[in-house]
Amino acid sequence: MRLKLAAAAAALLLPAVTAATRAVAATPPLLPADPAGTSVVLASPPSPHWVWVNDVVFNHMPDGQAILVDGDSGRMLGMLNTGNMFARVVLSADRKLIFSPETYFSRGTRGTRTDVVTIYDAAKLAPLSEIVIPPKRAAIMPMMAANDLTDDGRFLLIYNFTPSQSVSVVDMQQRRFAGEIETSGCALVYPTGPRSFFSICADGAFLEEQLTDSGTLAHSQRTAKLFDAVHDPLTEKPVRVGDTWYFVSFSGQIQPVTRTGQGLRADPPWSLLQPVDAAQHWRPGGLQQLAAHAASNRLYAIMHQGDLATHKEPGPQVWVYDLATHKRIQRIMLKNPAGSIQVSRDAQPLLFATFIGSTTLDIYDGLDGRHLRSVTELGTTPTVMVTP
Amino acid sequence: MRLKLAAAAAALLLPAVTAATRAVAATPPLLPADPAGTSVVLASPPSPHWVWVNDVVFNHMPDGQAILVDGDSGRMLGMLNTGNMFARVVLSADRKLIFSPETYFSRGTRGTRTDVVTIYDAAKLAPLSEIVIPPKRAAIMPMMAANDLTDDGRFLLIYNFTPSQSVSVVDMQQRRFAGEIETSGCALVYPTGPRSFFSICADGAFLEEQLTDSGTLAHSQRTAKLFDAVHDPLTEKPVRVGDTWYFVSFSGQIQPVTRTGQGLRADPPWSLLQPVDAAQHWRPGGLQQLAAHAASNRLYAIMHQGDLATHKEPGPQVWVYDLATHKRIQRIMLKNPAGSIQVSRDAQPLLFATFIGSTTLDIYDGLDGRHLRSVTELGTTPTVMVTP
Amino acid sequence: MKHMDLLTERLTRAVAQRSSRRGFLGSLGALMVGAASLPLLPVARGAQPPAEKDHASTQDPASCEYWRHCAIDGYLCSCCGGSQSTCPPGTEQSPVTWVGTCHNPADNRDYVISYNDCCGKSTCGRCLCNRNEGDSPLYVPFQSNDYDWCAGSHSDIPYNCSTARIVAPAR
Amino acid sequence: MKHMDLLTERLTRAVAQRSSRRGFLGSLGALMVGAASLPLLPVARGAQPPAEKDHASTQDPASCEYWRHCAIDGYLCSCCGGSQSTCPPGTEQSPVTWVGTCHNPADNRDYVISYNDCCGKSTCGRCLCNRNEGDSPLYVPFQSNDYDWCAGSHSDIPYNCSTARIVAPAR
Repeated sequence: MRLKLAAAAAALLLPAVTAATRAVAATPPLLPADPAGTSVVLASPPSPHWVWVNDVVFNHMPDGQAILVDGDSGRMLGMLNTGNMFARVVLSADRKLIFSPETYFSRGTRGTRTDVVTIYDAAKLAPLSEIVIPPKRAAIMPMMAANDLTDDGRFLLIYNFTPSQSVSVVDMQQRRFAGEIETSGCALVYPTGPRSFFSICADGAFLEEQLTDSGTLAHSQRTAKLFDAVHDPLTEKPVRVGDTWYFVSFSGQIQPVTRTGQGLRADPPWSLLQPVDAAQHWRPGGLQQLAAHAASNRLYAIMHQGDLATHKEPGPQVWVYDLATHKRIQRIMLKNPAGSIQVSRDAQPLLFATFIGSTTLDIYDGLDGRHLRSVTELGTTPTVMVTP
Repeated sequence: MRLKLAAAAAALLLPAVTAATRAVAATPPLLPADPAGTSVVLASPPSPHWVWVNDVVFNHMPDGQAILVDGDSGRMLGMLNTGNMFARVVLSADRKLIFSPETYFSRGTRGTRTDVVTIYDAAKLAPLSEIVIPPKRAAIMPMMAANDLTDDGRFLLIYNFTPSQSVSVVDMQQRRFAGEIETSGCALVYPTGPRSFFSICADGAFLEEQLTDSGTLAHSQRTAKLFDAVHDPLTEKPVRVGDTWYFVSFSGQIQPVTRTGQGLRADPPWSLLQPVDAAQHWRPGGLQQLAAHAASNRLYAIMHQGDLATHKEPGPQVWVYDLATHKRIQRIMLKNPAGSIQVSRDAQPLLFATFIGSTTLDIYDGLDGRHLRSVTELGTTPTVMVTP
Repeated sequence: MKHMDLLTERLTRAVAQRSSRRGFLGSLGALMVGAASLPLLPVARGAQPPAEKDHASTQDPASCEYWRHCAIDGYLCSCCGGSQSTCPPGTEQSPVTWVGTCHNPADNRDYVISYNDCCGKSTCGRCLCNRNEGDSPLYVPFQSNDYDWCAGSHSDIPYNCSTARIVAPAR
Repeated sequence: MKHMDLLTERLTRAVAQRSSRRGFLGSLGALMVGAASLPLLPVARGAQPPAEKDHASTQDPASCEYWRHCAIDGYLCSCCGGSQSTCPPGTEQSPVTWVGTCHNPADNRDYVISYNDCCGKSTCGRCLCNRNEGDSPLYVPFQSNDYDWCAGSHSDIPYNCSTARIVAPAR
């Protein structure tokens, strides 16, 4: 009763199908044979309602993954295998490519270390090529600022920690490593333009970096001390709207940092908390604790009740603010506590929420906060999310 | 309040410790500083009560592992990272080395595949060297017969499936790949002597292989059909005592296969089941479903109640038999259902039990069946166990 | 108790399907029946007795009870970015495979179904489904679900999920 | 509710220890507080309020409540084949590390404790313990538990577990 079938042999069975179809003409038509050897090709560019859920896979870090989900249907669309100590994928400016800084060892957890930026076709989720980079990628808790693209999509910036601090610059147009920029005392990458980004420093300053067209350092300048890194530190997990990066402090102060023609400017801070909120010990927290929706000028923050040492805890609510007025306009009661949130970029946005200690992705209406659907069995330890 | 300390700097603090000790001479003595940079070295040869729990890590197969546990204390002693589609470690004849057939891809799940036998120091759990072998290792549900040593420990035999069937022979004395033996129609490796092993065949025969001193094939011969592979197949998970391999069929018939000067001999079969057991639908099952204790001439079998298609299900009991009389001498009620069992080789044996769907190792007295202790948080999907 | 009920149910009903199957993860699914707790792995819904399977689920490709899955063993590609007959993006359908015969209640016909693995990425991890009968040991490879059939693919052994393709009506 | 009780308890008690800490897995442990279900990961016992910690556990190196663990963050090497000061076989103790100050109730003294990672194998997976206060963002590396400090070891970034070595009495 069992047949060994090579895919090519399936075609040979077609005459039998046809004959059988004739024989049962009076009954419903026979279901046709399926082709063999086919794989899904995704729409390109992607839907704005898709989301990449990055997963460092804490208990088995050699098998890091990024998982693509359609927020409208709740269907998993595919995945990438992304190696050791994976942070997150970066999408090309036209969304047709995926750039993934990855680390491999020749024997899984030992042997020769090789760091690469793998370039994937976003429709086929298949590797197109890779660029070898210095084996210095920071091994950190995954966060968005681990790596990012300059605004024109030309240069991929990757934070290194060996424990010396630097940034690798990779030319994604010429597909070559362009150089390394030393950033002692300063961490991570926050793009501000086609040839500029900044890092955040231990002394409360920012380090502004200007690149040449070949990706080398044109010049750098350090701002004055703009925040208090000791008593109420800004988290390193801000979100960006236009020329402004919105940082939040442990206590819930928003510190906007704006790129101007004269360099970075710290705008007046404002608080997520009313006095009554502070009295109830509400506080922002999480791994990807903020999200922003540029079109409606909204900021989303995961909130929980806790003391100063709880700045990474998940929260049961997301509070939504109007960035123009700094007023809270909504409190979203979450279906499950969230440590990570992300919002789609379109006019009818979705709000995505997950938590590194769960394997569920909850999807909400980004405007009215209604829970729309949940996706289960998703990943192992989901970290940060990326929307097209 | 925080200090950056390099290990070498710790010694510089010793004068301070001494001074502090004098100042509090009237109170209990100060606890001494711990040395830096030290790692445990295990006893060699290992205790007979240690057990290797092999783990294929189903949900993240690039990070296969073998975990060493001391059955007397229930302590985890250490682990090895063993790559993709890991089957199990093999211990050298003197127990001072560990041989591990492993598969790696240059990019985790893609790129160049390299298969190696890694040789580990059993006291340091560190790789000493590796032997590259053809990238043909069978990707199978882990089982003991995936790879094994000839009786003198000279040659490591590794079952290949590409889907062509063969056996790689690796010379562990000269540390080189010795050759490949084609075994079409026959699978796995069951050693029978210093230069001989057999495979089990789809037609109910066995394929006996004799090696030369250089590890090439001296000659092979196929037995007559010795079992019914269709109506009541023998599982491929037998255990060995002396010159006899004890196979068990789906229905619970024991088929001993003995190596003689004239080749393999099938001894008369006998049943694990009394009629009352059969009436209650008792049946052997599991991934590592049998264990044997040579010193007491006992056979252990995981038993459950189920139909014919349940030959891989875990069981709530282990039944123990006297191999001389074929009488059941004990029923051990397990603390947790077991899919895998193993017994230590010493005169006061321990019985180990685990299950691929759990992360608990249960340890029993191998003679009276008492539950002694359980080890939790052990692995991800534990498969087969190896005792020194 | 539930386990024993299930086994009793199995023992007393006729084995209607003796179709073949494939899929490396098969024995994992089989072993999971009767497990008290399964921290990492979804329960193989194929373990449910037929009485619990409603008609709708037999027509849902993302359900273990989907009619084509009568002999499947592995993660369902329909939950992983593919479909019942197509692999997820970036994975390759294995050319060597095994077939079963399944009954479609919607047209009351039997079809030959080929269970092709999708290869080249690590396991999808969603919708583990194990509906297997007639499994043989490894020495009968083409009746054994303990092989990773991706071994026959260009992508080599990394296994992602399994499809269930209609090949032809059964005669 | 339990979560809220815990937070309330935390808010109302004085923060006795402001010691530093290290350990890449820190934020994982922190995030786990309040999670409804944690299928893969053990609960960080450090989240228990002090009232639940008995004296015996403060002297047990395999316990999260062990006195030296006041600022630890990661898998306890005592559960992984090492000890509170020694790495498991085959792993290398990272030379670059961070220190905390912990109180030993047995001799009523404070000690400087160094939390050295053991590197070169993948995570041990047993006895995750997170007792952290005073964590800073990544831009203050030597106060941040979001780095994998194995980055400074010869074995490179694979992280197995964490030790808690006595360096000296605190002054």
